Amino acid sequence: MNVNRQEALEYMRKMVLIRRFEERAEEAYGQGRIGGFLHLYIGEEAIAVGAMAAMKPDDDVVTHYRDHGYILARGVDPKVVMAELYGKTTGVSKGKGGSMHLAAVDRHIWGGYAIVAGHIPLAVGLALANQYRNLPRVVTCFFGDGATNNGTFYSALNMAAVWKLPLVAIVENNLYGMGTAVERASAVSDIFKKAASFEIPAVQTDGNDLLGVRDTVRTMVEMARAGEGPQLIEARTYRFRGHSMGDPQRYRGKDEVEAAKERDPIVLWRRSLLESRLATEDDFRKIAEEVEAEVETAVRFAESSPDPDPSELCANVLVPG
Amino acid sequence: MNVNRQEALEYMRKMVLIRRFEERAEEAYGQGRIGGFLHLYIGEEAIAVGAMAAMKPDDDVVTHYRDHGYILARGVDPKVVMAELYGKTTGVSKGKGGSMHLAAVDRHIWGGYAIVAGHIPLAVGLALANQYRNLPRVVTCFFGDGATNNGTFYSALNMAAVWKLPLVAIVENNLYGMGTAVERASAVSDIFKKAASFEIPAVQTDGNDLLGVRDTVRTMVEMARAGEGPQLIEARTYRFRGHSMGDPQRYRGKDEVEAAKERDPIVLWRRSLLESRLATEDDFRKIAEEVEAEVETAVRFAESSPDPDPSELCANVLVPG
Amino acid sequence: MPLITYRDAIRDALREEMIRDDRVLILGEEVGVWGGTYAVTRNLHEEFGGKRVIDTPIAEAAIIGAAIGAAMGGLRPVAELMTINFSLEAMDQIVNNAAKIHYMFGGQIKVPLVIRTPAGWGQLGATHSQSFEAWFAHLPGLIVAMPGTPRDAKGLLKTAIRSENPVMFIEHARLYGLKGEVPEGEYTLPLGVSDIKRGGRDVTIVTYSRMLHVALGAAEELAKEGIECEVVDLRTLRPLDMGPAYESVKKTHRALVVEEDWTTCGMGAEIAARIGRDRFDHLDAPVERLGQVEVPVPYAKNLEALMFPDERMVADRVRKMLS
Amino acid sequence: MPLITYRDAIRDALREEMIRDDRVLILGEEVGVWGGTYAVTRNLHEEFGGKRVIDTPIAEAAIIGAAIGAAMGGLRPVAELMTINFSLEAMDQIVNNAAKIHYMFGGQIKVPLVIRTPAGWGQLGATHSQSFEAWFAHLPGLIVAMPGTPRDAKGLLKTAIRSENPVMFIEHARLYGLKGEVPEGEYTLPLGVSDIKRGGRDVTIVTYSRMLHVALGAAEELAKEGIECEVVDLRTLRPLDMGPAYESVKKTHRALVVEEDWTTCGMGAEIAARIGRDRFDHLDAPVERLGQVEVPVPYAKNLEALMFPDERMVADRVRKMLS
Ligand SMILES: Cc1ncc(C[n+]2csc(CCOP(=O)(O)OP(=O)(O)O)c2C)c(N)n1
Ligand SMILES: Cc1ncc(C[n+]2csc(CCOP(=O)(O)OP(=O)(O)O)c2C)c(N)n1
Ligand SMILES: [Mg+2]
Ligand SMILES: [Mg+2]
Repeated sequence: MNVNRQEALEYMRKMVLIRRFEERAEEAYGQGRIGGFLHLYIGEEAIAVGAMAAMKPDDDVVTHYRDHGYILARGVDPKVVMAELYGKTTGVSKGKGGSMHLAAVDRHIWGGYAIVAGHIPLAVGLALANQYRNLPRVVTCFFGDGATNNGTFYSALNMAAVWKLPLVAIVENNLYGMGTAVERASAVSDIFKKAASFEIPAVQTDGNDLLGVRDTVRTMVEMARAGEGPQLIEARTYRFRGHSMGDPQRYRGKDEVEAAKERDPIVLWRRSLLESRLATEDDFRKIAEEVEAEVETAVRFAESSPDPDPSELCANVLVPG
Repeated sequence: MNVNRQEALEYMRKMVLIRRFEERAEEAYGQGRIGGFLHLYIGEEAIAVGAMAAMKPDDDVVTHYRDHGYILARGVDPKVVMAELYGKTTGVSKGKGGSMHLAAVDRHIWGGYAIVAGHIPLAVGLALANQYRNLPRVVTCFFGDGATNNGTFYSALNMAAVWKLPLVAIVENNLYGMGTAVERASAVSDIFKKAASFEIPAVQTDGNDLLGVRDTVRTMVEMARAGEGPQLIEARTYRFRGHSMGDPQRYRGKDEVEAAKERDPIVLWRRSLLESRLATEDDFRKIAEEVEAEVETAVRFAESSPDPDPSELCANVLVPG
Repeated sequence: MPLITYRDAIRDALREEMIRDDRVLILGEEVGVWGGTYAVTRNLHEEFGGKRVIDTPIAEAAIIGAAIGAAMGGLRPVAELMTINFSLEAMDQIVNNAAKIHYMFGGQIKVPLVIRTPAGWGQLGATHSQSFEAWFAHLPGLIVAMPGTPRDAKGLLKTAIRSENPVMFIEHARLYGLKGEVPEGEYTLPLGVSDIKRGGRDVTIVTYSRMLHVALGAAEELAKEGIECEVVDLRTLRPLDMGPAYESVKKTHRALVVEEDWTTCGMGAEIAARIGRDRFDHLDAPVERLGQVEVPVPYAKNLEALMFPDERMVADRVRKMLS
Repeated sequence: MPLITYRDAIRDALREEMIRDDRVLILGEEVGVWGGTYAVTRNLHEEFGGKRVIDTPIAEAAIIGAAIGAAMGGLRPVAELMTINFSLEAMDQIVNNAAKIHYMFGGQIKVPLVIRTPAGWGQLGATHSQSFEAWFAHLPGLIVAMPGTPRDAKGLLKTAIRSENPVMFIEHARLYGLKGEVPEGEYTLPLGVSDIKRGGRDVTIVTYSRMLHVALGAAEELAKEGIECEVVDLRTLRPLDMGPAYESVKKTHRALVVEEDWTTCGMGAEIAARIGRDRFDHLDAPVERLGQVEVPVPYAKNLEALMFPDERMVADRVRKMLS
């Protein structure tokens, strides 16, 4: 395996962090401490972690609303992320954005966006800025299978292709857009085929295979960086939880979900680390403990942080001056 | 050639009618009798005439704003079409629509639409209605190469593909969207390739070859009627005039336009009729004379028709009752 | 009369009209198998099948455009936009096609279409908490209904479905669970007729949708102090029936508009401008408006709670108008 | 001062800012090789090259979205929407991204973007003759300018380009050929400041964009009869500076709003509501509004001529207000 022990454990730690972070968020939602929509990434962690591992720290990231994974994988402190979910003033977006709108611009995380496909043109624009400014940065843009049926996906990627922008679109095909199975909404279920409309390089990859994701993303990101224009990656995965909190999931059977869990990316990674003897059960225990503490700290931090000051309501509408 | 003399002459008559109709409209525009935008179809006549010849009279048609050709090819009286261009109450749309908004619902011409790509979903909906009502009607939808860069093209055709609707999309690739050459705006210049995103049948055809268009459209329309879902045809052609009146055409050279005129669809058709001895110079002379008279009558009719009554301003906003 | 929820009233209207007229079909995101994200269309897919209750891709422009086309082609589609926020993606279809096709082609084509969509909020963030009714009310060629009670919702929706015109039917996510009396059996209510929901002599409150209940709550409070508000529920925003409000102001000489939207260029502006003009001589005080604070809606609960008019704010404003 | 056209004034502003700041770039349909369909960007492509004057596909959502992204990424894009009608295709980008990103992420991101687009009409039909300024003025997070003269256009556009905020800069197709005095050399004008374009004591006319000239023409006519109108040009619609109008009404006690848009829920509604409230005690007559007839714009020339306020209609209304 093209990975050293340190990396291997770091990837594991990040996947487990995202998982536990979200499980705790789910709990907090149940207690009414987090409100609105909460879209869990559980089951899809290998994509964010693999992709971030493949990118440079100043490569730009634009994502959709299912966005806890990316910001944590980028290494932003879980405290300020959890605080955002709690709507606290210490949150990354000062509590104004919430779960769907996580950004950390100092870490080149340009935000989660809640309008399906509406963020893809933003990624195109960021890539245009990078190209214009001769910056060696690539923009990655994450979205779901459902988003690829929206015209904005198409018109934005066409534009990126015509302008040969340094952009990598990463489609997380988790087989459903809310309750609609991919084949009920999309004329092609193998989403990567849609790249044919733009004649851009596109591949399909197993989104639950961490190393596969990392290496695919690395290849495509470096192609984009080398001036070969936009690239598309379809990472096939599965969402273990409902679309958002309170999804009755009448659109799929329990057995389907259980079967999919056999391919839990954390389990797969664990297995391959054990097999390759890169790590031991002890390592995993240690990671679990550290993550547990880190998430506990994050929850405490969020809970004990103050609400935004009422004066924040009218701040940041326009840049003053 | 798979065409009899009567058909052959009828096709010729219709192409010449569209040509002369538009030349007279151009004149009237110069005299200020027609206003707003006027998009001429000159050079592209074989597509409308070929397509209409391939369809049944109750197959539905939805078009963009460059729409004189379809309604005349369908056999609507040039008088009421010209009157619409003049904004007269005798016009097909009572003078309220103008050149870009020609409809003749009794002839299943559901209108020209001026928002690029905005009419494609309407065609999808009409096809849905036909499918729902078990009507054996196919909907054809015409638009330009430029429209295929707009997201609505994509999201609408995806929907049609998923629902297997009886729809044939006919892209008139005249190599430019206004002043933008197809390759400057579209990642693929062979527009039919965009159908790969929907895995629907798609072909490229010479839009200046009348019989080729007719036979291609017939094949695709009958496939759609047989329940095989939507089809896409790219008809390659060239617009001899500016995009609309007053286009300085700084985006292309005179020689390019002159070279394209070598493949004038009327000239090509004339040549093949002479070669195959289906018609003689006399026939063409006769057609020219008849068309001249018909267009003259149309112009007279339009000129002598009354303006809409002022009460029309507030009529047809809502259906009363 | 039975007490049923706003949600059930709407579902009943859909169901009754689907039974009555087989040209009626429903299309939208998650309206079928899921049963509607707000459960409004629950069980309709089971009852009427996938041909009449159609799940669509996430492509609002195509959904609304296809619904318009289907209406042109002889059906009576009821398209659901999952929330009114997503109408922004379909704006060209609504404005340039739904509202104009009948006119633009000189009356040749009709568009008997209903677009159902909820406004609402609840820590959903800036892009998911909007209320664009004033935008739609701006458009000739469109009918805009925004009912506040189960009874009105059912009666108006049935009329909307039977209408030959395009109707934006704006519901409210926070009303779906609200119960109210709904007549048994068949009834319809006319579009374009406002309704007095509470009589009073001191101040006229003009409102609609969820704010109706906020206004009624405030009126209740104020009544304890001897202040009697007359509460006018517009129900339909276009065409706008100002009759009951005008009558009311003749009596009260004071008017307050309460809306959930931003006030600038909102419904309240229109209503205030009309009352200011047509009841100029009857007004003892300026027409007041109360709406959303003019900022994007924040996620944080405490901030969001400051955004929208509540009963206390309405009551305070009324008191101030009388002082 | 030199007399130049509104078109040239705008082009000069673009050119000067492009020279001044190499982060400024232009993108839109036909802005480059064609030189802009209304010739506003003529020669800029030649001067600055294809990297800074970018022709785009016909995909308004992508154009505006990409411009927002480019602004986020450190550029100062000026996106052109060929006409304001096509803003409907980009509405989600304008509303949910341009106007909200700064707020939604707690101030982390700025969107220094200008969207230039003309309103206008002229037998263009229902879908191509609209004027949506009131929609944009409804939105917190956006600045909306709508200048009526070459001088204002140039000065405001330069400020808009330098602004850290998203600005909808609405031009008017029928003003492009209008000549007016424009100062030589560098100048800017502040956004959010209304301007008195003609002094008078009898009636206050509040207006903007092309209607400014209709109002001034009517005022000229009326002056011959001894009626002196004060004409207030809003210039910026959001933030809305009511100061000059309020001052004026103190003197005239009468106000008329003239707009080119449909009146229902339009700018005039907002202005009338504000004057009605904040100058209640000064008004001798109701605030009047004059706008577009509330129908889709027809193609026929004679019908279209009935659609929009003209000098005669404005003058008549003023006379009526004084009688
Ligand atoms: C324009 C728009 N339409 C509808 C929605 C509601 N919605 C939110 S997420 C979602 C499903 C998206 O599915 P997909 O793109 O596959 O991403 P996933 O949630 O599966 O990760 C929908 C319909 C929205 N947010 N924006
Ligand atoms: C949404 C939208 N954007 C822009 C325009 C302006 N416009 C009218 S026609 C046209 C070019 C269309 O090109 P194409 O689709 O190739 O058709 P053609 O005119 O070449 O037949 C443009 C940009 C429009 N009408 N609608
Ligand atoms: Mg999905
Ligand atoms: Mg073209």
